[in-house]
Amino acid sequence: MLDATRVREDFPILATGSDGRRLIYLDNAATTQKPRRVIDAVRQYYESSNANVHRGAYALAVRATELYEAARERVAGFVGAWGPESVVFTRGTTEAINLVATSWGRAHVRAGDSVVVTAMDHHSNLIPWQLLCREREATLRMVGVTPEGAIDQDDLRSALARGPRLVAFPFVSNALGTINPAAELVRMAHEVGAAVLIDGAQAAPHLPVDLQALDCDFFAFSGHKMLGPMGSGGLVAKPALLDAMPPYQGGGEMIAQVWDDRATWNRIPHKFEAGTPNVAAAVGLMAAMDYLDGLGRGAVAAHESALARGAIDRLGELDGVRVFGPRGDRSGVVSFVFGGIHPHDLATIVDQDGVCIRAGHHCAQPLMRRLGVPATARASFYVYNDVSDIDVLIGALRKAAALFRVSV
Amino acid sequence: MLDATRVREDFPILATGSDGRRLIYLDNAATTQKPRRVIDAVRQYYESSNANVHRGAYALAVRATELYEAARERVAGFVGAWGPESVVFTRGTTEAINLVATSWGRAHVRAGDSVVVTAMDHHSNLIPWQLLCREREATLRMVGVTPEGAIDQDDLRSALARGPRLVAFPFVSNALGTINPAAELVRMAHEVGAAVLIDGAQAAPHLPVDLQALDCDFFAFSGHKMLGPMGSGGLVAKPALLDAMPPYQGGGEMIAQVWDDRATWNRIPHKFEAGTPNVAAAVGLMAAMDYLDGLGRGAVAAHESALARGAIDRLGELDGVRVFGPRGDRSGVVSFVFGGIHPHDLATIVDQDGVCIRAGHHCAQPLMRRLGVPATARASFYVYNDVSDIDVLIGALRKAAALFRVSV
Amino acid sequence: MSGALAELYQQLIIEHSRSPRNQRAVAGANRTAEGINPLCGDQITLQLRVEGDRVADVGFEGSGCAISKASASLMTGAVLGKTLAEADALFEQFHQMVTSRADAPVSDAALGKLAALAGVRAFPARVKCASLAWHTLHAALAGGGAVSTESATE
Amino acid sequence: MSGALAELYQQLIIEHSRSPRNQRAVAGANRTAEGINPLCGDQITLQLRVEGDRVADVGFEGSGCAISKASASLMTGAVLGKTLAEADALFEQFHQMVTSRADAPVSDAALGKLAALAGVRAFPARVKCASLAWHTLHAALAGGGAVSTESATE
Ligand SMILES: Cc1ncc(COP(=O)(O)O)c(C=O)c1O
Ligand SMILES: Cc1ncc(COP(=O)(O)O)c(C=O)c1O
Repeated sequence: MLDATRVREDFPILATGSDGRRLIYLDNAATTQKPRRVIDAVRQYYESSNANVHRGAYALAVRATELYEAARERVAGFVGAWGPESVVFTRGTTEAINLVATSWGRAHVRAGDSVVVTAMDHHSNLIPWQLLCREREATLRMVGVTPEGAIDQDDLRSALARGPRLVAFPFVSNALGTINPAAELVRMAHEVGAAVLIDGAQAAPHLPVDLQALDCDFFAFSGHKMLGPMGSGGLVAKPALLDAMPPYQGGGEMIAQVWDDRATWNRIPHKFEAGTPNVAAAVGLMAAMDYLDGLGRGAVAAHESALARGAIDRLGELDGVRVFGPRGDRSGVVSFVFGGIHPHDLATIVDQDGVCIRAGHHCAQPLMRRLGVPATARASFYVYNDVSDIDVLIGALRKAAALFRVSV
Repeated sequence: MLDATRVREDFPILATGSDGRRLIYLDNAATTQKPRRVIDAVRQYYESSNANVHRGAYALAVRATELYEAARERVAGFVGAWGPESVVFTRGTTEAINLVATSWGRAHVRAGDSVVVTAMDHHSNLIPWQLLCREREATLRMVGVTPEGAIDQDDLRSALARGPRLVAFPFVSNALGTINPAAELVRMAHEVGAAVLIDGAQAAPHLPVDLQALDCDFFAFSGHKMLGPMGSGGLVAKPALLDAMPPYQGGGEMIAQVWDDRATWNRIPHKFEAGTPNVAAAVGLMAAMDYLDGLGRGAVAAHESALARGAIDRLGELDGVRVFGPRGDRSGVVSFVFGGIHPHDLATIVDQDGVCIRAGHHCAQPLMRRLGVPATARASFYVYNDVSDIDVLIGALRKAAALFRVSV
Repeated sequence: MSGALAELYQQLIIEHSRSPRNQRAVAGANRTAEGINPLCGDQITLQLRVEGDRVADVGFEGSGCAISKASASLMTGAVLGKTLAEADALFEQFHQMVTSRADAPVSDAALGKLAALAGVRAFPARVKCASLAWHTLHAALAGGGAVSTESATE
Repeated sequence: MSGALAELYQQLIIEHSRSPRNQRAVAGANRTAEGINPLCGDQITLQLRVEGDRVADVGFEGSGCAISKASASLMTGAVLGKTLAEADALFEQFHQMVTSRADAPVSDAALGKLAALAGVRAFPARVKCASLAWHTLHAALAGGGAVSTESATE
């Protein structure tokens, strides 16, 4: 396990308050807190290197451009991409998936085609495909989830039999904690000629990722979920695919030559980065990746997984707890319901002890419907959490039970 | 005039370096530097309030949400919008215009329709309309620019005679410094039933803006050009229009209810903010608006305009200078060519004296073609510049002339 | 436990959330509306039978947290038998209460049992839970349809 | 003036930029390519007449900064009359020079006058200006077409 007490010292927001209490932040699947190194990187960027990139002939703009492109290269290395040109910076996962659904999707998906998603996909990996399929009169096929919280392989095979254009799935489920067998799923999809998009929002922060080994076509991630600044993230894709895709947004930076009525496009990845990019976010993301590598990404994954299993064990001590998702290997996301108390009420009550958990549908309404619950409570762990956080959570849940006169 | 020496103290990057030199940053039309207050606001957000917004039941998420929505309200007030629900946060101007061209444009522009832009539009207010018109088999009509750098009113009238769906123009030209008669242009366009999009990228930072008085339909701006963080900015639009528009990107936050194959949308403005928003950027933007209001927006406009006129006078002292754009009332952008020396070479040479100017087409290739130059040099002024910056610029230009043996 | 929390989850609220009144379909309903809180999934369907200018019957169905259930239960109890004008007045008073500052006085006389929901004022994220049923009522009386609490101004 | 600047804008560069050699169309051209630097608008059209395996004639047209003009002028001078293999080798050597560290030694023997462009190494934003002509040559010899310097790896 990581030494979380030591790690917490790097995160200003997690410092113990003047009342002797500290923030027990267990909503890491939504967004993560930022280490001083990331906050400082953003500040330092603005204090010493801020300029618009790519178009400046002066030294300050050169420095900003070099930082921005260094961040791109760092991302490529961090996820094992095919090269820096395969990294398109976006605001996050949602924008990255919309880029693919719009640019690649509108070029490749025709009437009668099908696109496959799973019942555990986040709305961000569902709505863009709904919109595309509706526009194109294509079929959106949602593959089911087993009671253990895995993608239903039989159902997947039946969906693949139809020869879909694209298969989209989450590497790690933000609502169940399931770690999907991504390489195997990619192989199955490729066998029937489908392109593959992996929603990596919950993978990049938590697991070592090697896209070249996975061989997927598209990978989307969010920097704010991996200690990086808000507004950082990206699409990582095979360069040949990006090369062949039409642009997404039009504007500055993404053009080669412009006439009154038409234009030609810049090289990838710039073709997909219209407008002034968020250089500060890229610089902060670079610092976040450095920080995570400093902890060791295997260690991060093991730490979270151990905390999740520990939390599940401790929750099991309470009567009337139902935990969703797999029991064995899993990420640091633990979704549960407890004693007939609505998750919203749970979240409000544990917040009084400084515990931040999420309550709701976790942007996965189709999954909630299948689980037969309108909402779950979700504790999601990261590098600064430890078993003492679980203790406080369990204690707070007992208080909720007492308040609602539920026996535990 | 503002006391720029005093103002500079608020900008860490503009502090005098250890070599006794200071940065003379004259590329403000590309992006601006950030006052300490903005840098601190971002840092403080991460150190005390960072959480995902809208969906959290715990106090930290409530605080983040309140900050985010307060920033929205602040933007609405800053530009005289119709209400907070008319403000959609985007990464900047480019994304805001793409949103309109895609969502509103694809819903309203049909084969045979026309869309009007001007020859002084930035690529970001041109390419999205090119892409839309190409897709829809509509006509893109580019209105000319007079030798004085104004929108050609006769040509505009002839373009309007055709009854275009939409008229797009820049409030202030980033390449010429022209301040267009926006209210008058809106009125003309509305008379023929066209919707109006104003590219406010160079207006929001520099002029008092009152959208309700202007009565335009859409207004796009970038926070990074007005002392705010990169990644901040927005689309401001009449609520009834936003209400009727289909969504742009799909994902979390923008939905109401989601089923396997379809979904319903959240209220405006949330319908247009898919995915985790950049709360830190919004918070920083709020600080930037506070800072600008502290200086006084009329004072800011007067300061820049005086510097621009002063620079034009001083440039006139050099032989072989040609300044583009209007002579009288204008913004702080001064585009010029000098002595047959290529603007790129000028920018490199003046950079040696710490002067940052831009050289190139300024994302306005159609305008450059009309001006008959491949590129211009551009000095653009802001609140921290003063006449001493102009002195250094002129001195550096003289050195360039000496190097190229051009007599001045 | 904090005082604010005890105030929020007071006896009456817990009791109404566990045994809500009028959680049922309404025979012969002639006004109906659906309310959702898109961000947490709370969902309520409200049915009313209005006879003349009176709420002759009212019932709700759906799922939600303790606050939204208790609020729906209390709301239906409060408007049953009232005139439409009286129901509207109650809506206004309730709205004013939950959007007032946490330490503002609450008029028990006007609000009766509804005053038990004043505790949400200390929990801004939960105000929407308390007002969902009322917004839905408002929509039903205004002609029906769907309402969503997101970015409602309270 | 800084030494780096004097090195960049040395006599030979200024001279070639003001009076570029071979700035003209090529009669009977059988290889051609267009190069652009999309971010600053530099643009060059290169024409060659290749006879056998030799560059019998070469000329360029277009607009650009002093560095890109001087580079095109020096490039055309350097490859005129050379075999295609020799031109390719020069391309490699030039590429290596402009992408080397600013203080790395430059082989005058191999590069001749081209060595005058070594000054761009201290100005990363200008390396693209110096290499545009060479990339365009490379494209022309490789079969023609259009090249763009943006995000070229140097
Ligand atoms: C007039 C104008 N429009 C649009 C833009 C694009 O803004 P951004 O790059 O922030 O999206 C700019 C600045 O680059 C501009 O000056
Ligand atoms: C699995 C998954 N996909 C997509 C997203 C959307 O990410 P973002 O909101 O950063 O765009 C999230 C997080 O909200 C997620 O957990």
